[in-house]
Amino acid sequence: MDSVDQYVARADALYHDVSYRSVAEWKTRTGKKAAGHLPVYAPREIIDAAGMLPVAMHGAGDQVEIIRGDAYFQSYICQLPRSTIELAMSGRLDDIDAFLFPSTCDVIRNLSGMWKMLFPKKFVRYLDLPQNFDRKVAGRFWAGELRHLYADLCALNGTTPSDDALRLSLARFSANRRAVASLMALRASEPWRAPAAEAYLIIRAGDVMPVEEHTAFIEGYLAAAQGADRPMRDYTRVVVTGAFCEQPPLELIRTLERAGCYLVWDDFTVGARFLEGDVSLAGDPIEALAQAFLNQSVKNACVYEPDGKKGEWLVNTVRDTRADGVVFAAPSFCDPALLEQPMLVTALERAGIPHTSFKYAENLGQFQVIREQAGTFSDGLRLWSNA
Amino acid sequence: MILTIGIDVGSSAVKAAVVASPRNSGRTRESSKIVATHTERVRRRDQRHVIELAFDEALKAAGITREKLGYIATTGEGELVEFRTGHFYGMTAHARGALFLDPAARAVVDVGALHARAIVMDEHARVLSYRMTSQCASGSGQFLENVARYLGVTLDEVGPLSLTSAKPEKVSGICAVLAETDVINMVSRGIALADILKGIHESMAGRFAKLLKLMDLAPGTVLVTGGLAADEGLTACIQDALGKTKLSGQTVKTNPLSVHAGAIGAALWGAFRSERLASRPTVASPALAAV
Amino acid sequence: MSTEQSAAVKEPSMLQQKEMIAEHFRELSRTGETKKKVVYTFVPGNLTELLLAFDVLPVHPEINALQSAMRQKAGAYIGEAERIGHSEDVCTYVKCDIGMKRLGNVGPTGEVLPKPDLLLLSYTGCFTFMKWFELLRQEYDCPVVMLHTPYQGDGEITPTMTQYMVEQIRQQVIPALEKLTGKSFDEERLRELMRLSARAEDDMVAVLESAKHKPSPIDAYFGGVYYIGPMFTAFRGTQGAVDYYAQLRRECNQRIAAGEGPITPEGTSPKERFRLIVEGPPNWTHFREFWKMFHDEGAVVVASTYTKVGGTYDLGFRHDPTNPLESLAQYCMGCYTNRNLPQRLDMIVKYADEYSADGLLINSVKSCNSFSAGQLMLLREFERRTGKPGGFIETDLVDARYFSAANVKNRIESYLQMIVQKRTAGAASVDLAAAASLVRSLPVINQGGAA
Amino acid sequence: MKAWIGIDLGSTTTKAIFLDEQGKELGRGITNSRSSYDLASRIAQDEGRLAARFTLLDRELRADDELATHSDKVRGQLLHRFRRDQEVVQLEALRELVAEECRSPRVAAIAKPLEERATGIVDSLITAEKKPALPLAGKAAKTSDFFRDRAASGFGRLAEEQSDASVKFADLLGVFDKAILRVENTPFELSFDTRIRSAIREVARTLPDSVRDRCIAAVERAAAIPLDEVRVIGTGYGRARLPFPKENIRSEILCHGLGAHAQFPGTRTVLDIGGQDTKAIQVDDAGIVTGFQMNDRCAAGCGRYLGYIADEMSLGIHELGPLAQQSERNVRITSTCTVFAGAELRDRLANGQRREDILAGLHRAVILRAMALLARSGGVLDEFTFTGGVANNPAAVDALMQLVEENYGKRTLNISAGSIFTGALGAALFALRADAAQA
Ligand SMILES: Nc1ncnc2c1ncn2[C@@H]1O[C@H](COP(=O)(O)OP(=O)(O)O)[C@@H](O)[C@H]1O
Ligand SMILES: Nc1ncnc2c1ncn2[C@@H]1O[C@H](COP(=O)(O)OP(=O)(O)O)[C@@H](O)[C@H]1O
Ligand code: SF4
Ligand code: SF4
Ligand code: SF4
Repeated sequence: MDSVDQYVARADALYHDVSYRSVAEWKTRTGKKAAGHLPVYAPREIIDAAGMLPVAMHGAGDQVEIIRGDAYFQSYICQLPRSTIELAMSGRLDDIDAFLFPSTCDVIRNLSGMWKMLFPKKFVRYLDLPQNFDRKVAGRFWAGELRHLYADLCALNGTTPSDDALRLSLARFSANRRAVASLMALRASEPWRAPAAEAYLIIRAGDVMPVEEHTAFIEGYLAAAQGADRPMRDYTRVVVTGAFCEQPPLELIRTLERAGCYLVWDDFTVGARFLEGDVSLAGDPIEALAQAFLNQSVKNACVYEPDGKKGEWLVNTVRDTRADGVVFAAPSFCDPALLEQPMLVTALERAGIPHTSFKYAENLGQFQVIREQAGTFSDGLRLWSNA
Repeated sequence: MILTIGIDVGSSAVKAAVVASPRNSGRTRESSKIVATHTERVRRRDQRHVIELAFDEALKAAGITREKLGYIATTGEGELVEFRTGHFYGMTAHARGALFLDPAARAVVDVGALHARAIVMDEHARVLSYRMTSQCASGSGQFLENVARYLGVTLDEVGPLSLTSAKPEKVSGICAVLAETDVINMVSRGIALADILKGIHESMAGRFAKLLKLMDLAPGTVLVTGGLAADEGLTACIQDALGKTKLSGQTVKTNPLSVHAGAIGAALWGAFRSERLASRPTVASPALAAV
Repeated sequence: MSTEQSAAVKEPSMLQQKEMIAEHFRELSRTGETKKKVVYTFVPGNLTELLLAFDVLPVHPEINALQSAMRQKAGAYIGEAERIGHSEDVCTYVKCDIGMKRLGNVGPTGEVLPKPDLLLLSYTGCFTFMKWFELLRQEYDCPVVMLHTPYQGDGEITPTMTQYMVEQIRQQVIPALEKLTGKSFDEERLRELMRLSARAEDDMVAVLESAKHKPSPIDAYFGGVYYIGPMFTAFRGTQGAVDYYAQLRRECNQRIAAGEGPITPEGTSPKERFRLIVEGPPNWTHFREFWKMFHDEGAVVVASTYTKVGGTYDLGFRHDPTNPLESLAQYCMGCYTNRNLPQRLDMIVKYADEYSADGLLINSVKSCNSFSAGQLMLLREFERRTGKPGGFIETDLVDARYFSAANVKNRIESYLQMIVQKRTAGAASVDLAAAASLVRSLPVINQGGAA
Repeated sequence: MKAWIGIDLGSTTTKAIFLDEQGKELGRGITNSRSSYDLASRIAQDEGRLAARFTLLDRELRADDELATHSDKVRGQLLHRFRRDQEVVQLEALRELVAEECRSPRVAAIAKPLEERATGIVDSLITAEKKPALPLAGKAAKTSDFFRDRAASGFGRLAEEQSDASVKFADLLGVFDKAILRVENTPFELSFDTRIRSAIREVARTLPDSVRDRCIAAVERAAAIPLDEVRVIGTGYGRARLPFPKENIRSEILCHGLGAHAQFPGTRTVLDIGGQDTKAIQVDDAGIVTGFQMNDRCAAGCGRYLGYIADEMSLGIHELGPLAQQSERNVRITSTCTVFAGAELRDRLANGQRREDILAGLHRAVILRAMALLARSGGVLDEFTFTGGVANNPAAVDALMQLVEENYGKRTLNISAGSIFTGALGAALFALRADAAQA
């Protein structure tokens, strides 16, 4: 068995591989194509079933200098699309053959149009996730879109569409979600065993790893982490939310923990666990995937909430993970996350749950202010607890 | 009695305060006494060296030696203090210090060299909420300092001058740099220094009032802390600005020791924690863990 | 899209519009007695005819927001929204609306607006709409019906998309309205309303296209927002709108005949020196000042994209009574911000040619990602495809903090001077060349790089 | 002699250029914009006029073959005297005002020692200035163009040495800041006419007998040529505040484009980094602007940013670049808020990073901002001209060269020694063209 450090080193290397070399290697090995998608949710099962490597693209963090990317976006637009364009313009996305843009927000939506103009030779598809959650009306629409996407990706990759391939993928991703859920459960119960930044990297490795490999990877890490000797500290337990699309820099995650906060739940890379539980393998697999989106998806700012119980889900998460409070961490200028926040705050206040908030950018380099805020928040919970 | 020291490492000055507290006073600290304080401006010197200086000077002023200290508490950029016992974050410390300086204080406006923040607290110095100016430096002490230099006014004069102004000149613009040009423009239009300075104070105060207004502020004292607390022109403008918002029942005050509020607060929390630690020695606090 | 006409000259159409709007607000203020139901909905992809077929009164929060800005109330509203936790970074329309609600919901006429009985979430071309009504749902605790308009991601409307829309309208929106009003759906009535819509639409297109004349009789941006007002809001499908557009069209024809330019708040435009296309919504807090910057330079906007947010009638769409629900679906999906970026570019490029424009000026507003994300690329591609110069300014919709008059003026002036310089290029370059070779006496301290 | 004038009233500096009928430069002047726009444009014009006189003088000398061989020396010495006199006059004024400030009740407690030290410092500056070291052409250490900066860096250094517990550094700086402001707001008339006549007699003594009288006569002639200032065109940030009719005002974008084109006709892309704005401009082969981008309302990453850094380190702005060039390792700077620059510097110094490396990182950060604008305006085409004050900064130039090459491949980078005057030159050319077009 590998040690924790070995798992983390491997994940760290993949995280820093902004040129997607591992994707190129996979393509050479398999002779197949790769399809990238932007955050948050994309039906990765469809990509996998078409025999392609699904690649989750989460911007470039603080790892590339943004020069050309800034040429495309005004200062009041978040960082993610800039770094994504920067990666593309500098040839780092050349190995990605197809690009999917889910309907996360208008920035990503418009980026799909820009992509069509910038890279006319690539396969570009905007994925209009249903915002109407009616099982029949939206189910028919979404299944239709998925079917269309599946056929097109198969054609691109030279594979034959098949229900069996789809079912196999559904099963693989369900298994992967179970593994991710175990890791999240460990964070919730014994957060000192899997530090936030580490767990983050392990999950992020799934951005570029074939799904079955990633599942095994998480399981291996979990086994190693459970055995590692790590002291428990007098930290506050917090839930972090708002960071589902543009990702916080690693250093920010570390800063939060160093300032005395255990992250017992977060929505970093929530796309990887957007569906909760297994997708049914009975009946038509595309229908099943479409219905899973309508009935089993998490609550997130990037989708409409039809039942009007805004925030209840967050309150329950706080309760389930026995968190002391909530940290809202959203990318600057992220409309979905920031517009959602006041509604969630209302729910938290009703439930008497303390919270704090700040904004970040993926390439943020200075953490003093955030450390001060997170620190004051945890100071407050620590100095005033009766422990 | 236990003696503790608080060291507030700022970007422009290091502040230190030695405090004596009776034993077992829990979170209430009314009977603690400030033994000595010291400020050391950083001014192009190595910050670690300045920290040592401030620490030594404060001890000297208190007439004690290092061994007598029950807790060395830091706040601000406390990571630089290798010999600390524990760290408290800025707002925690400022709230505690402010309440000690003025028991009626329910809110703090802390204006330092680079940041400004507004803190609302309860009667036990518990931080209820806070707002900070963002990553942008407009309305910070540094900005005022720069403008003062161009106007040829020393910091000590800024406040008194501003108080004499009857028709402050409105400073527009969000950016501190562009505001500087604004100021130059004003000089060129022959606007009196006092009016310019008061205009800047008003714009800063408006910003702080806005921060305060963003929170539910109970009646009581709003204590101005940090380096700019020494600027009575600014304080007056904050009072005015608060009056203009729909808030009511607040009095804006400063204290001669305002600049040391962070250091004092840290020292007080240090005394509290040292007792806690003495009773439960196994629990590592985050700051201790980081040492 | 405003109700306040501040132009010095008042033409009959202006008075007519003013009266229509005043009447609408009067009716809104009387819902207590009339028991008419009120539905809040958005301008892009609005189902006005359907609402009118059920005799409900529509309220458009965007319009309230922009009018608050014109009446200089937006600052306080936005401040209130930020106080209750809204971020500085997000769309100011939303904040302005939420703030207005929190501070008493006083509408543009000074009367309190009625609460919504239903929120018709026509989610067309803008993600923020969804959050906006989620917020309003929390404020008013009232039902919401979602109408998800699929985006033209691939630049086309597919049968799946249309089917999705029609099913939503038939199976969700109509039942919700039936439940709300206790009336059953009267398809004949809807057809009749749509027939009227199409008539007014013909006239409106004629008005917008009159800008092809030189000089243009209208300003298709600043003036344009008034012209589209009735069509984009509560009046499409009414006889009032039909009359208004017929009158407006007559006035345009008169100005064309007289060789006159547009009417602006500063009076009739001076000589038309520049013909521009403008992309992006206007700034409302400094609307008049902004317009004046154009007026002073003799710059007339001959085509704009903002006047297409509530429908792209000039591209040929008309409400079609023979196929009412499909037609409504097509209408929603065709709105400007529901078109993908390549389609938007094609439209602008086409305008440049058809309206003999000198160039494209983009007013990029901080609030609106739907419009703004990608505008820099539109600018570049426009220049590449037409060879005409593009200009870029940044403001906001209703947040005065983001309107720097000096900055905007500087950029507009520089842009227009650039156009002039381009025009007069031929003649002047000769003497410049002579001068230039001499001026090179300034020493060069560094010359590296390519051989 | 007819002259056409362009004035670029920048946020930081004000520049004037005088052109003759053929579009040849007669003279240029530059001053701080800080105090007052009207005054700034007056001083820049005075300076330009003075320089124009020297150009005319040069022409007179060169017209005579024998005199021509001496012209550089004569001109150099005269100019040096002029400059020295100017400097001394200003320093003396400064001394007087410093003394006056020391007597203010504000500093009553330390009035005496303060005055002694403060005036002492200025005295040493005067003495140093008066040292009759003759200018060594080309070799003279590069100093700032502005009296304020020169005086501040000299005063600051001495004040640091001479402050202690009784008279603190801040006290000395306080009186200086007050006094310099008043000096800056006083125009110093150094009329060419009156001074040149006495100066030339001294300088002529060093010339061979054969040319002495002819030289004096040439100087007299140059002094007597009437200068007819036909048209002044203004541009720059403060242009709207100039008392000019609208037709004599041009956007600084056009001026920078035209100015850059005039200096380097192959120019296609122009980058101008000034005090508080940055512009990326594309021009065609006739110098016509085809596209441009400017920074928005935030002044992050402009020249002022470097100014704050220089202040923070008590350096002249011109000393910053050379220091940064000694960097060995790249430090990544993240905050580009101009106001935070000083703090970031302090922070990093405290973390033990080398001053040179930090400075290099700061310069790179400035250029990175510019790269984004360049990309936005359409990229960097060949040839590429860098203008504005920051083009004087060699470390900024290095960073620019490197980043341009990394992102666009090799480009010819043009930088003229007069890069800061590019906008004024463009304006002057517009002035000339306006009349040429009418003629
Ligand atoms: N007497 C004074 N009057 C006004 N402002 C002052 C005075 N003394 C110091 N300051 C300001 O206080 C700031 C330093 O405040 P401080 O709270 O110590 O900041 P930090 O903690 O960031 O170092 C300086 O920027 C300076 O402008
Ligand atoms: N000699 C010099 N060496 C290095 N930098 C300089 C020099 N002179 C000016 N600068 C820089 O140029 C900036 C001013 O540029 P300038 O083009 O004059 O701006 P503006 O036109 O806005 O006044 C200053 O902020 C400074 O950073
Ligand atoms: S960070 Fe937010 S605004 Fe930016 S692309 Fe992602 S969801 Fe959209
Ligand atoms: S606006 Fe001005 S003060 Fe704010 S970040 Fe930019 S440069 Fe700094
Ligand atoms: S984001 Fe744009 S389209 Fe959406 S509500 Fe705001 S202004 Fe309107």
